[in-house]
Parts: sequence; C-alpha cells; structure tokens
Amino acid sequence: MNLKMSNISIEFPGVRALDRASFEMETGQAHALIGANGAGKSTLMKVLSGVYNHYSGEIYLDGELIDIRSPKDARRHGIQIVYQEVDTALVSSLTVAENIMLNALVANKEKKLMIDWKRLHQQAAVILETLQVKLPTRKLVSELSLAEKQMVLIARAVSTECKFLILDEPTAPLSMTETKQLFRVVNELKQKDVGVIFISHRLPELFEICEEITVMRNGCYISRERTSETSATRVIEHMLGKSLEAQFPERRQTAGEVVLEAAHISDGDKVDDVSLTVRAGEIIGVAGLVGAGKTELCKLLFGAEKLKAGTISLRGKNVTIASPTEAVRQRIALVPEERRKEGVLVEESVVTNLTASSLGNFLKRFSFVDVKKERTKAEEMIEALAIKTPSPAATVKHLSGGNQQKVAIGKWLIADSDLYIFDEPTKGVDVGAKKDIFELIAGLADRGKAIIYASCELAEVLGITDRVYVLYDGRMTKELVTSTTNEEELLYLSTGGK
Amino acid sequence: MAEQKRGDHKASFDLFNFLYKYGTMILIVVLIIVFASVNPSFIKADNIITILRSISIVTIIAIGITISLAVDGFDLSVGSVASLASAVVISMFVWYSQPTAVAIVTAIAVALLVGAFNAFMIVKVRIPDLLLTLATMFIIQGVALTYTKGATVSENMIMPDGSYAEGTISSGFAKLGQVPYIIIIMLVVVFIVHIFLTHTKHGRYMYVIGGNEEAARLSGIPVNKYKVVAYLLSALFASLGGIVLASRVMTAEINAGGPYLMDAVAAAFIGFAVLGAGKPNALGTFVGAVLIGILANGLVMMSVPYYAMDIVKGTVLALALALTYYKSRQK
Amino acid sequence: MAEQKRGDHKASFDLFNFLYKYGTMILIVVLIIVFASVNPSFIKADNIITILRSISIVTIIAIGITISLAVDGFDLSVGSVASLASAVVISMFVWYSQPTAVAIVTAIAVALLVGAFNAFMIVKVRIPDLLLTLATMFIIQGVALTYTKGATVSENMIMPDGSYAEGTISSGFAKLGQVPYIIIIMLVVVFIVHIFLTHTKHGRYMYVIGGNEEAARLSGIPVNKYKVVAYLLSALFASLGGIVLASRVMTAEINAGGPYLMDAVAAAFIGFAVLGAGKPNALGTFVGAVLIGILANGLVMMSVPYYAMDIVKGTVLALALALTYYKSRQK
Amino acid sequence: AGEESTGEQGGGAESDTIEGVPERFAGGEETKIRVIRKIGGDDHTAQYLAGVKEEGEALGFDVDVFTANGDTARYHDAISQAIDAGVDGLILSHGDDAATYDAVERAREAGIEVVTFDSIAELEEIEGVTLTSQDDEALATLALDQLVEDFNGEANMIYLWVDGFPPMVRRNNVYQEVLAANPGLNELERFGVASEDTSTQTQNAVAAMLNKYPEGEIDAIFATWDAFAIGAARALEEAGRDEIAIYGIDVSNADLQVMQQENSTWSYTAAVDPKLIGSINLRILAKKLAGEETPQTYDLEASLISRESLIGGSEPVNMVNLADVIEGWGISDAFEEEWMTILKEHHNQ
Ligand SMILES: Nc1ncnc2c1ncn2[C@@H]1O[C@H](COP(=O)(O)OP(=O)(O)OP(=O)(O)O)[C@@H](O)[C@H]1O
Ligand SMILES: Nc1ncnc2c1ncn2[C@@H]1O[C@H](COP(=O)(O)OP(=O)(O)OP(=O)(O)O)[C@@H](O)[C@H]1O
Ligand SMILES: [Mg+2]
Ligand SMILES: [Mg+2]
Repeated sequence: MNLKMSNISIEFPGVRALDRASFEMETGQAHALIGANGAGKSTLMKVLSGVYNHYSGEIYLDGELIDIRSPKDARRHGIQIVYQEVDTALVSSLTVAENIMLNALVANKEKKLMIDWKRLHQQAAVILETLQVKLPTRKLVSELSLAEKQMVLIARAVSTECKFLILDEPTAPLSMTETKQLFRVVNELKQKDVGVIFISHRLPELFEICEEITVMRNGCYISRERTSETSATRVIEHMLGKSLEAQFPERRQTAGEVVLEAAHISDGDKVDDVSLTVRAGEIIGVAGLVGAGKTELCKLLFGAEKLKAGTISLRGKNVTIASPTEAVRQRIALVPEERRKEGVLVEESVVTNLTASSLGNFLKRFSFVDVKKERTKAEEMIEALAIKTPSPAATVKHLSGGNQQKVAIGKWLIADSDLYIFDEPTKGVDVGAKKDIFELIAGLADRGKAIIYASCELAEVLGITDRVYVLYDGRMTKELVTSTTNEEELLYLSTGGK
Repeated sequence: MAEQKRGDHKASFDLFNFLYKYGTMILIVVLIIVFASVNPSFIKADNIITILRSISIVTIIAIGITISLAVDGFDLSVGSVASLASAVVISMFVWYSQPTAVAIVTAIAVALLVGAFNAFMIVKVRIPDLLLTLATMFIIQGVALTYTKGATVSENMIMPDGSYAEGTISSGFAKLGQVPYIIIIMLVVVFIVHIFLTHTKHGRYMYVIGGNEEAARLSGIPVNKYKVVAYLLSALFASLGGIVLASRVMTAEINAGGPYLMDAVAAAFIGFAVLGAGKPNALGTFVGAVLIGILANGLVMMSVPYYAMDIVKGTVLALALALTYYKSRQK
Repeated sequence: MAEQKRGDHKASFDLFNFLYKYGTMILIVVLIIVFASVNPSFIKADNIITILRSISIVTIIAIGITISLAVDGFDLSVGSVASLASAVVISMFVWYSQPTAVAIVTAIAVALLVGAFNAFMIVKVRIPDLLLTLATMFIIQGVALTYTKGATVSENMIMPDGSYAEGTISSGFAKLGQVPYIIIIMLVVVFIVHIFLTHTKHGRYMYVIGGNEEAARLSGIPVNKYKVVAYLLSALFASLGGIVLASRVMTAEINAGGPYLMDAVAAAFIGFAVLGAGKPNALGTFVGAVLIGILANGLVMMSVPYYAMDIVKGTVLALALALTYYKSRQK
Repeated sequence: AGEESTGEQGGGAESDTIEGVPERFAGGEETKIRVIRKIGGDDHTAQYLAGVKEEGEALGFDVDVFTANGDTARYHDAISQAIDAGVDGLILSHGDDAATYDAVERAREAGIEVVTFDSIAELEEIEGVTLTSQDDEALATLALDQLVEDFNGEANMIYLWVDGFPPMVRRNNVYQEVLAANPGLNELERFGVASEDTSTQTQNAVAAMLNKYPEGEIDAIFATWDAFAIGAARALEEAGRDEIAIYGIDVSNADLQVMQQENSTWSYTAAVDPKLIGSINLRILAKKLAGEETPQTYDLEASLISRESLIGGSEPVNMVNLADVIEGWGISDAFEEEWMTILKEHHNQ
C-alpha cells in the first residue's frame, strides 16, 4: 500500500508549523522521518493520525483521496500512532490488558454491554505473544517501566487493523536491549506488511532499521532517499541546511583539586556501593544502560534521594547532603533527565526559571525580589546561551525542547555552582542543539567546574568526558580513562561484562 | 510511580501494602470489637439494621459522587439536589395530590435537569467542576427554598392562601424509607453501580476518562458524552437520596439534603483505597459509609457527649486516611 | 496550554481574552450600576462601608485559602479554625480575665497548632490535602464545641459550676471589629499578602512549588518548608478572621466560622482569573469577595426575598466563572 | 449526719430502698433517659439540654443528650437507637416532621415514656405522650403588644422572620393578626435565614437596610428569634441608629449582654427560660415513669423582659440572676413533687 501526504500546511498562533509539507511511503517497510527540533515531524504525524483538523492539504491512500480529521478517521484507515510522550496515551490506573484493548473495545462493533474480562485478558495476551513481549496482562500500567509502556502502546496499535504505525521518538528513553527488542518488533511488523514511520534523533539506528528516510526542515519537506543510498553526513546537511563540523568540542585537560568524592554510597535500592571522584575542570562520565541507576545516582549526589550508606565529601570535607536545598547551598547543580517534569517550570516565565535556584542573589531588603537586576541577568544568560525565546517573560512551555534544556542549564549557570551533574542532557535534542550543549559543558569545565555527565549514549560519553565510570545494575563495574577506551568496551561493561 | 514497585521487595514494606488494602476494613473490625465489648447490644441485629438504615441515604448520595469522581469530576451540588428532590416529591403529593409514580418521576426529572445544567457548564463552557458545582449548590439551594417559599412541606400544611394542603403521601411511598426497603434500595444501588463501573463497557470508559482524558479522547471514546452521563447519574442518585429521605421523614424540610454532602464526600474518599482499588469505586464507598455509620452509632452508644463526636469522627477519618496513604505514596 | 496563545490573532478571540481578564471587574461594575440605579443609596459612602465591613472577615479567611492554593494545596479547615480562634479569644477574656495581647496571642497560637498538624499530615504522612483538611475540619469543629461545651461564650455567662464568668472583653479588643479598624485590617492583610506573594522571594517560591513541586524541589527550593509555612499562614489568617469576628460580635457563637468556608472558597476561586492572573492571588481574592459582598448587599436593598438570594448569588458566581472560563480553555 | 449514718448501717437489705418515693425509683436501679433534639448549634439548645441534664442527674437518672444539628434523618437514627437500646424515657425536642409520629408510636410500643417539646401537634393522638411547647402565641403577642403600645399602633417596621419551623409559623400567625388589626403598622422589609451564621447574616442584611432607609424612616424591628435580634442590634449599634427599637423573642446570656450594652436598642424580648423548659420536661417524664398522671399538653409561660429592667440594677444581669429582675423567671414548681425533693436529696449525698 502507498501512503501519500501532500501540501500539508498548518498554523499555530505565531507559528507556521508545517508549510506545504509532503511525505510518501509504502507498507512493509520502515520509513525514517528526521529533522531538527521543531522541524514539524510530530506535527505532521499528528495530522496523519487525526489529532489536528485545521490543516490544509491532501492525504492519499493507494492514490485514493482520504479525509482524516479525527483519530477515529485515522484508525479507520489503519493508521496508528505511538506518541512521543507515552504517558499521554496510557491510563496508568488501569491494567495492561485494558490499555491494550482500549481501541479494540471502543471500535467493537458488537454492542455488548458487559465486559468479558477473561476474554479481554486472553486477547491482550495473544497480541503480546505475537509481538513476543512478555508482560503480565493484569499488571497496572503505573507499575511498568517506560519500555514496557511503549510495548503496551504498540500492542494497542496492532490490536485493531494497522497498516501504518507511527513511532514518534520511541527509542529516546530506551536501553540498548530494549531498543533491540523494539527493532525486533518493528521487523515483525514489517513482515506482516505494516508500514512503520520511525522518528528519531539517533541517526545510526535509522540507518539500521529503516529502508527509506525523509528529511524535514522548518516545516518543509526537504528530501526522500533510500538509506542504502545516502549517508549520515548528507542527512545532517539536509536537516540543518549546512554541514556540521566536529560535534564534540576540543577539551583542554586541566584537572585540578578533588571537588567531590563519594565512597561506597548506596540508596538501599537502585544504587549499590558506588564510589567516584570528580576534580575541578574535569568531565567524568557515568555510562550505563537505561535502568542502570544513573538517574538515581545523580539524585543521590544531589540530595534528592536518601543516602543509606557510604560517605560523600566535598572539597575534602565530609558532608551530609540531606536535600537539594542543601546541595545548592554546597554549590552542586543537577540538570535532571526529565526536562519538562523536573528540569524546568513549564508554567513559569524564562526569567523565573533562570533565577529559580539563585533568587537569593537578586534580592533587595526583606526578601523583595529585585526585578530589574533579575531580568538583566536573565537577558545576559539568554544571549550567552542563544536561547530562542520571544521574550524573557515568555512561558517556558512554548519553547522547543532544545531551548527548554538550555533554560534548565542556564538556571545553574546563574547559580554558579562548582559541581554540575548532567543527567541525559541530550535526550530528545537534535544534533545542532546537542553541539551547543556539548560546547556549554566543555566551557564550564574550562572554567574550572567539576562535571558529572550521565548518559546511555555511549558515543557521547566517549566524545565529551575525560574519565568514565560504568554503571551496571546499580554497581560501579569499572573506572576508565576515556582516551584509552572505546565504545565496544563501554558496551561490554555496561551489559554486565567484567 | 515506579517506586511503588519496591514494595515487592522487603517484608516490612508489605505491611504498608497490606494496610493500604485492608486498613479501612481492619479499622471497621477494630471499631466493632471495641463498641461491642463496651456494649454488647451494638452487634445485635436491631442495631445493625439501625446502622444500615442510618447510612443508606449517605451511601446513595455518595454513590453519585463516586460516579462523578470516576470521570475525574466532582459534584458539590448533590446535597442541594437531594433537598430539591425531597421538596418536589413531597409537594407533588401534598400540594398536587399526584400518584406516587408521578411524584417520583417529577423529582427525578427535576434533578436530571440540574445534572444536565452541571454537565453543560462543565463540558461545554469548561468551567472547572469544583467551581461550577459550588455555584450550582447555591443556586439549587435557593431554588429549593423558593419553591417551598422557605417553608417545610408536609401533609396538612397551611398554604399561602390560608387553606390547608389536602394531598396525602401515599402509603406505598412511605414504605421506601422504612426497613427493609430503605436498606434494600441502598444495597441495590451499590450493587448495580458496582457492576456498572467494573463490568460494563460504559463503566470502564468512565474510568479511562478519569484516568487520562486525553488518551480516552484519542481512543475514540466520546468523552463529553460520558461526562454528561456521569453528572446526570450523580444528580440521579442525589435525587434518589432525597426521595428516600423524604419518604423516611415524610416531610420536606428546607435544605434537608445539605448535611449529607460532607459525609458523602468523606465516604467516597475513604472508599478509594478499599481493597487496594486506588480509584473511586462503589463497594469502597459503601465501606466508607459503613465506617462513618458505625462510628456515629457506636459513639452514641458509648454516651460520648454530642459535642465531642465530631472530634472522634474526624480523628478516625484522619486515621483511615493515614493508614491508607502513609508510605503508600512515600518516596 | 499552548492554545491560549491563539487569542492574539483574531479580533473575535480578543473579546474572550478581554473577558477572561476583566470579566469579574465588568460584572462588578454592571452590578453596581444596576443596584445604584434601582436604589441610589447603594453607592453612598455609608453603604460602601457596610459592604466592605461585611466582606472583611470572608476576605481575611479567603486570603489564607489563597496562600494554601498558591502551593497547590487546599485548606478546608479554615472555617473551623476561625470558630476555634473566636472561642479561644473570647474565653480568654471572659473566663480567664486575660489582657488583650494574651488573648489574641493564645488564639493565634492554637490556630498555628492546627496549621502545624495539617502541614505535618500533608507533608510527612502525605495524605492528600483535601482529604486531610476535611478530617481536620471535623476534628476542630468538635474541639471548639467541646471547649465551649456547646454554649455561646459571652460576658457574664454562667459557668458549669454555677458561678458567673467575671472577665470582660477589653474595649481595645472591641475596636478591632468596628469601622474603620475592621476594614483597615482587611486591606492591610490583602496588601501585605499581595506584596508577599508577588514581590518577595518566598511568594515566588510558593507559586513555583504550586506550579511544579518536583521541579521546584530539584531547583533547591525547600519545598516542604514552604508548604508548612503555607498551611501555617492559612491557619494564621483563619484565626485572624475568627478573632475579628469575635470582636465584631463580642461573643463566641458555636461554629461561628463554619459558614465562611464556602464564601471564602468562592472568593478565592473567582480571584483566579482577575486581571488574567491565572493563579490564586490576593488582589483577585479581594475582588471575588467584593463581588460576593456587593451581591448580598444589593439584593437586600432590592428587597429580594431571602430565599431567592442564593439563586442570584449562585447564578452570578456561575456567570463570573463562565465569563472567565468560556473559550479561555477551549481547544 | 448521725441519722444518715445509722440509716446506712441500719439495714443492709433496705439500704437500697428510698423512703417516700414512687416504687419505680425506690429500688435505686438505673433509670436511662435519652434527650434527642433535632436542632443544634445555638444557645437555646445548650441551655435546654443543660436544664434537662441537670434536673435528671439531680434525680439520679442517667441522662444522655444528643443533637442532630438539623439533620432529620440523623434525628430519627438517634431515636431508633434509643429505642433499640431500651431506654426508660425519651425527651424529644423539635420533632417537627411527620415521621416523628411513627417514631413516638414505636417508642410507646416499646414501653418507653415520651415527653416532647415543640414538636408536631399530631402526637396528641398517641396515648400517654405529653406535648410541651413554649407558648409561641404568647411570646409573639407579648412582644408585639408592647410594640403597638409604644408606637400607638403606627410604626414602620422591619420584620425578621424565617419560615419552615413550627414555632416560627405560629409566631408569624400572631404577627399577621396584629398587622391586620393595626393598619398603622407598616412592614418595610423582611429578612431571615436559618443557618449557622444567622446572626452575622442578619447583621449584614440589616446594615444594608439601614443604608436604604435613612434616619427616621424605620421605627422598629420585630425579630422573631434572638439570633435575628442580636444581628439587628449589632447592625444598629454599628450604624449608630439608636432611634430604632428592637422587639425580640427568646433570650440567652449573650442576648442579655447585648441588651445591657450602652445605647442598646434592643428594648424588649419575650422569652421562656430554656433551661426551665428542660427541667420541666424532665420532671414530666419522671412523673410518667413513676406512673403518675400527667397532662397531655403543657405550655410554658412566657415573660417579657425589658431593657430598662435589666440596666436598673447594680450588677450585670445574666440568665441566673434574671430571676431577681423578672418576676417568676426561671422558677417554676410545675410538676415538682415531694418525692422528687427526697430523691434529689438522696442523690445529693
Ligand atoms: N499545539 C501547538 N501550539 C503551538 N505551537 C505548536 C504546537 N504544536 C507544535 N507547535 C510548534 O510547531 C513547531 C513544530 O513542532 P513539532 O513538535 O512538530 O516539532 P518536532 O519536529 O517534532 O520536534 P522535536 O524533534 O523536538 O520533537 C514547533 O515550533 C512548535 O513550537
Ligand atoms: N515506569 C516508568 N514510567 C515512566 N518512566 C519511567 C518508568 N520507569 C523508569 N522511567 C524513567 O525512565 C528513566 C530510566 O529509569 P531508571 O530510573 O530505571 O534508570 P536510570 O539508570 O536511572 O536511567 P538512565 O540509565 O536512563 O539514566 C528514568 O528517567 C525514569 O524516570
Ligand atoms: Mg516531536
Ligand atoms: Mg536516567
């Protein structure tokens, strides 16, 4: 089957998100959709799946004009979508089976009033089986891991007729093994003559799984090529409209005195007996698969989780960091992984966000906020980080992902900490913005800051860090010097190798 | 949250899980034992019937609230709707000498109008439910008062023109508020709504909507339709509560339903955790009402001064909540 | 939601934006015009003072609720805390012949204890605020009743042992509840809390916490500390309301503060949208209270039967909400 | 004292029997009384309940009191519970709904003695029940007659009244009659709510009326309930409108307080001592338990209290020493039997 979207345009207040964009693909293969943050990928796919009805343009299925104005229309034509943010599509208070069978239940033609619970669970189990996913159907979705949630959504998508399946950045939060599992499922689907649209910022995996690749930029269609006939550099050039020089900045090695030393710390749950040291001017990596406990380790060092065992010393002195407040007082900063939930205050202005951790420095008498001083500083930071925002007073939720991440980092730059902990700072960020972030981090290190960089993107860890600690299942398996290791070794250690 | 999973690991955590599920039940059993040991007549059949009768109206109204909670809504107007329904049903008999069926149907119809108004304002005008039903509460209180001119409606009442009201309340209607019917009505309501919410498509859709409205909409569930239905049902059960109340006391007093709001809300909230449901559910609401009813009855038996009763009631409510939430949400 | 931005484009949409911002204000102006044209004495200075006096207690209590709302909490116990404070302050004078300062400080201290209890249960035991403060409401109602043995506390009252209460209420205290002091106290409270919430670090932090607690925590803001402070402040203003009430009526009636809850909640909610704030704010709360006060006063002036007043009050509340929310949240 | 001690030593067997009291109480077994009142949250309730409890405990009874705070179903739950619990006597206050009839009937069938206060008139039909009430007609007449006299039947008034309660209905009937009889009486406004903050709401409403009617346009306020009168008095005080006189019904400590304040305009209030009502209710019940004759109905006498009489004395007047000022206040030997005195003395030891 052939799917064709042509001349799709859509506008949001102040933004022309899609500008006569087009897209074409066949069933039975995976088609990559790529573009910088805010290029319009998600919007285009939302049009296809019937979320928006105020677009212009045509959609054809096998040459026949179809009208998609609601999710129901899309599903009737066999178009299913798994959203970037899985939680928006799941009902976490209900079971796996109910979530999987939701669409099937709604679409059900037989007007039965009562639910046959036994059959429901059986059907859900059958679907999971065809995808070769092992999940108890009676488990509550709120108890699932992110990858499992994604599988539930894919299972839901294929529970009713599915000719085209849209996966919007499915791999961003997945571990290596989980990604493998996902790819297996995608291949499974291809076998069943389903067309999979695959959105991702990770180029290598696109080349691994997809037959074709469409590039978008600024709401426009740029190119469509076979993956076997193009290259990563070419795709990036199409994406950014220019070629990308070296992605990782040069590092000047100037490790100074020890800033933080953690000895045998545990949180009694995920992090188990971890020791590490960071020096001023040094970037150390914490590498590991998703679920290895990196986030927990970062939060533990930041006082956001309870320390159950072990000691932490800062600048040579033993300290107890009982809360993030204490951590900030000790000049520690954390840029958390979950940007929108933890990193930025989406409902607040850029200024409020930027000064949230250092408001104490912008006060007049009696704790009154010195609004002028605050704004001046914020404007400085906006300029220094090249944050794209209509105004310093704009609400952060309107910024694109990459810019939100810059705000989350900028907050700590103003707070002027000594130790910066970055947890997956490049998640969901396009290659262009990634480069900005790397430069920022390197710049901090050059200014003598100590940096912990936690990521499951092993290539990035190799690119930016001086030393790497590898985490596996909450334990530190090895400490490596970046220049003397490679991706294979990191991967081997991350997956439990000794 | 992923953290909840940890409970599976250690034995000490299981206790909290256990308390979360069975805390309310245990509390009820403990209360029964305490009250019965102080005064054995507490567990005599007569008194159990008294307790069940005393909670029936609260339960029926709380079931309505439960349904509005299931779609993640909230209906503060149930108390005043109950007042209005009770005024309408009694006035139908007393003022207009209507037969039982007409009286009941009229009262329910009026309540459904209120439910439809709530639903319209919440679904179409998009006023947050809590605020809108607060406004509706005032309006319907006023409507009920205006309808009865602020007077109690009862047989042989004096009409504004000086004559006596001549209608009588049918003996059939009078039965509704008496044992065993009042208890049967309550149990049937609980049972039907339990089946409805857990075993029918419509009930599940309501939970889906309550759990994640956006996801429900994207799945093609007619979200607005179900919300409308939820508010209609909420008003329906409120009016049923008002009708039973009217039958029980055989008069319609001003603002008679008002005091039920808080107890009904408390019952529905306590019900959340019963048997680990984690969401509003009919059986849980019933258990919550039983807890409140046992308390009220037992305290009277123990001659607790009337002015101290609220303390005990509030404390046990807090205790039930603490049992339920302590550690269950802990990081 | 991003959709709100769309208003910038088309003129027709601007109307809704305008209404969102100024709807409540316009409604107030319209009401004033209507009432004044029916009865010119409505806008005489005397009556304006009457209105301001009548809303002062509601406003003070509503300001407390506003603060709890700012950290995304909710305090249903304010009404009963006001009752308790009023009972304590009058009893300090009448029963124990204490000086004014001691009486007031004791009443506030007792209220702060309640606030601390609320904060502890919400922050540490993690019971959802709405539920916990509902329980606290019952408890404190009972405590206040028990403290006064269910009787009104007044000068020369008869004590349980048959003697008279000999204490008197100081004339200084009696002034608090009189014009102009009562109005000044209200205005000062509104002003201070407005400044506190919008211009100080602490207020900023409270809003940030209310917006996203986890993000606030990870920004190094001591979230729990601020939540505790918010519930303490909420109790503080509730007790201030109770104290002013006591001074205004010079007795402590049973459950005197209870009825203020609903009006205070309504005022705080109406206040959300005032001037497009979109979040709980002190000035908005004041405007909300003014709206309610103007209505109550104007309706009496227009000789609307008392039983119809609730209808008008509820309808205007619904109208204010509809003006505020219609389209503003539309997709 | 000597006599008593010998009495106690005298006969171990007889020590339990009390001489000169009805058989029912001679054995000294427990007598359980339940007092159930539908309305609550006001001072009248507190005083009424105190009256019953005090008198009952003096007689050595076990008295439990309960108020349903206006919740009729809870009121009936409490009655059912009392019947289940097998109390000996039941005092029901404000059973003004039709279902009270059935409740009392059931109580009687269970052999429980019942006295009611301010409840529905149909209860008369039930054998052996005594209906007591404040004489609402007398209360309203006392206050209104004074008003008519003071203004020679020509006055512009504000009427504070709320419908929906039998006593209020009865008071309103008198008011309508007086209005009809005195064409010079002119009702300007009426207001009334029955809620937890009646007095404050009344205060605000009257304040608004005062702004509507400038000085000289209102002569008097007739308040059919003390909560209204208190609110009105405060409003008048706040507005400094001491030219308006308040005629009220009911009294409490707080009311007396307001009436005695400087510049108070609350001139008269007609009332029955609520505590006395309680005591008399209990005595009637005691007589029933003793198997003595009791009347089917009993109205408690009303008195008119004037502000003048209150401020005449040297010390402030409250509910106890009101008796010094108002003749016959708070004291009644109605249904007081000799054996009650003996019983009280016995239990006072
Ligand atoms: N509902 C909306 N309201 C306003 N603007 C929107 C809305 N949805 C998308 N946009 C804007 O449209 C543009 C395209 O957004 P879209 O989400 O499609 O980007 P994307 O290519 O998926 O980016 P990413 O890689 O970050 O996911 C962005 O500028 C975004 O801000
Ligand atoms: N059940 C879940 N639902 C939603 N998100 C989840 C769930 N489980 C984990 N996540 C998120 O996925 C990420 C990885 O989870 P986890 O804490 O298990 O491992 P981690 O090692 O700390 O993560 P990473 O290796 O990616 O840093 C975290 O950001 C977490 O918030
Ligand atoms: Mg996207
Ligand atoms: Mg992580």
